[in-house]
Amino acid sequence: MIKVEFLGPIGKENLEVEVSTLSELGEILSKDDEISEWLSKCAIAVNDEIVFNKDRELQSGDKISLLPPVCGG
Amino acid sequence: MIKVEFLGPIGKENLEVEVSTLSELGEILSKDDEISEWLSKCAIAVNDEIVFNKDRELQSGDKISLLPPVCGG
Amino acid sequence: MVEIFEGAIPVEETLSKWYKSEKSRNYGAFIPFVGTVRDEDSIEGLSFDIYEPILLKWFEKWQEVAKERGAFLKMAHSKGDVLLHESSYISAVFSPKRRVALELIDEFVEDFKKNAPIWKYDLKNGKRIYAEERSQKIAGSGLLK
Amino acid sequence: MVEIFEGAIPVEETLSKWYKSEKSRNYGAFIPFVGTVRDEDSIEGLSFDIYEPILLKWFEKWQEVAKERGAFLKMAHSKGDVLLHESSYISAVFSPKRRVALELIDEFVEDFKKNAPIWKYDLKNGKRIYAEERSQKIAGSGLLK
Repeated sequence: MIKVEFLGPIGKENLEVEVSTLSELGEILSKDDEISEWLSKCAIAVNDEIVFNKDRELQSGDKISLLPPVCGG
Repeated sequence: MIKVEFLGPIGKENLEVEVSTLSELGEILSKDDEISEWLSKCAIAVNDEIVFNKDRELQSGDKISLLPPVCGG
Repeated sequence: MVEIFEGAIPVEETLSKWYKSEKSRNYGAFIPFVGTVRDEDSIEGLSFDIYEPILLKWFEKWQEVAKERGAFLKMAHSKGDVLLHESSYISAVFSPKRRVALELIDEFVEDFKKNAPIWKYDLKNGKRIYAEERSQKIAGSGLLK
Repeated sequence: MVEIFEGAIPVEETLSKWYKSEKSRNYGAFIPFVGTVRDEDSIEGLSFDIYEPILLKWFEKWQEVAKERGAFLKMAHSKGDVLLHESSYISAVFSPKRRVALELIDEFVEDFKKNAPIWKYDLKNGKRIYAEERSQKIAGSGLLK
């Protein structure tokens, strides 16, 4: 089971899903109307490390975070 | 009468001289062994404004300052 | 070290504490950057969310960059609401050398704006509105689109 | 405004005073640069001479530059002796905009080092030795050579 969390302004409860790659997760999230619009704007972290490869394999217990556009300061 | 002051590390008492241009002042100061070595390193101010023209005319009461290399901070 | 405050940062105390803590460590230059909430666009203040795990990792990477240059960084940020003319952000560099300090504070603050996982909201008419038009996509955004 | 102190600058009080005085004037960014005497070359401290009339004119020119960019400068410097780990110099920029503040503090501090009429001496074995090898000729030097 993979845990997915939506940070900052996305305002959606955490999900738990069964997927084995980020690509598969992307397919699932793109079908969710609340989330699909955020996908093009969000960076993705796996276990709190931002990742750049969509084919990355996931393991049960991994935590995925969606990080929308930031503005600290 | 022109007043000449030597700032910072030069460590020389003020002078009063009769000159009508900065060039003339330069000739006088270059004959002073204590001062001549400083001339190539010093900027010159007339009445507290740094000047860049050696032919500038001086008027009685003007104050000339010699500013050696600086290091604030 | 990242200090997170609920609400506004106590700026005077924080600057004093940081100055005192590094004063005898032979850094010749100390440059803090203090960010204060401006009265503009009829806002009542700003509000912030922070995702601390990634903020700390981002900060530790910069601390390594600083260390390679002989320098040292500190940072404080608010979460929750910060009202007009209160301060929400301080970062600071300590360095033996002036040039290193001036370059590092610039690079660090600019990368902070681009990549630190902090989200800003305008407080307007009692509502908390995501400041999307002032926000920037983090490097790597759009991976799942 | 240039504040001249006999001996070390009270850094915490000065930063607090400056922050408080500008806090409600809607500057979003405040960047002080604090210079502290390093323990190096077996010195006991540094000592400074200042020629105030030209320092004030130099500062006022920079204040005009800052004003054209919507920003504002403050500065404090020591004269006389400043011992190890004490601070002799603070300059600060206040600006509505981050980029203006980061660029201006850099330009201002660099020009300060090149052109502000301040002379530095090492305190060594109780003597005051002109730090000539670290000093820079002011623009226009050599006019009378």
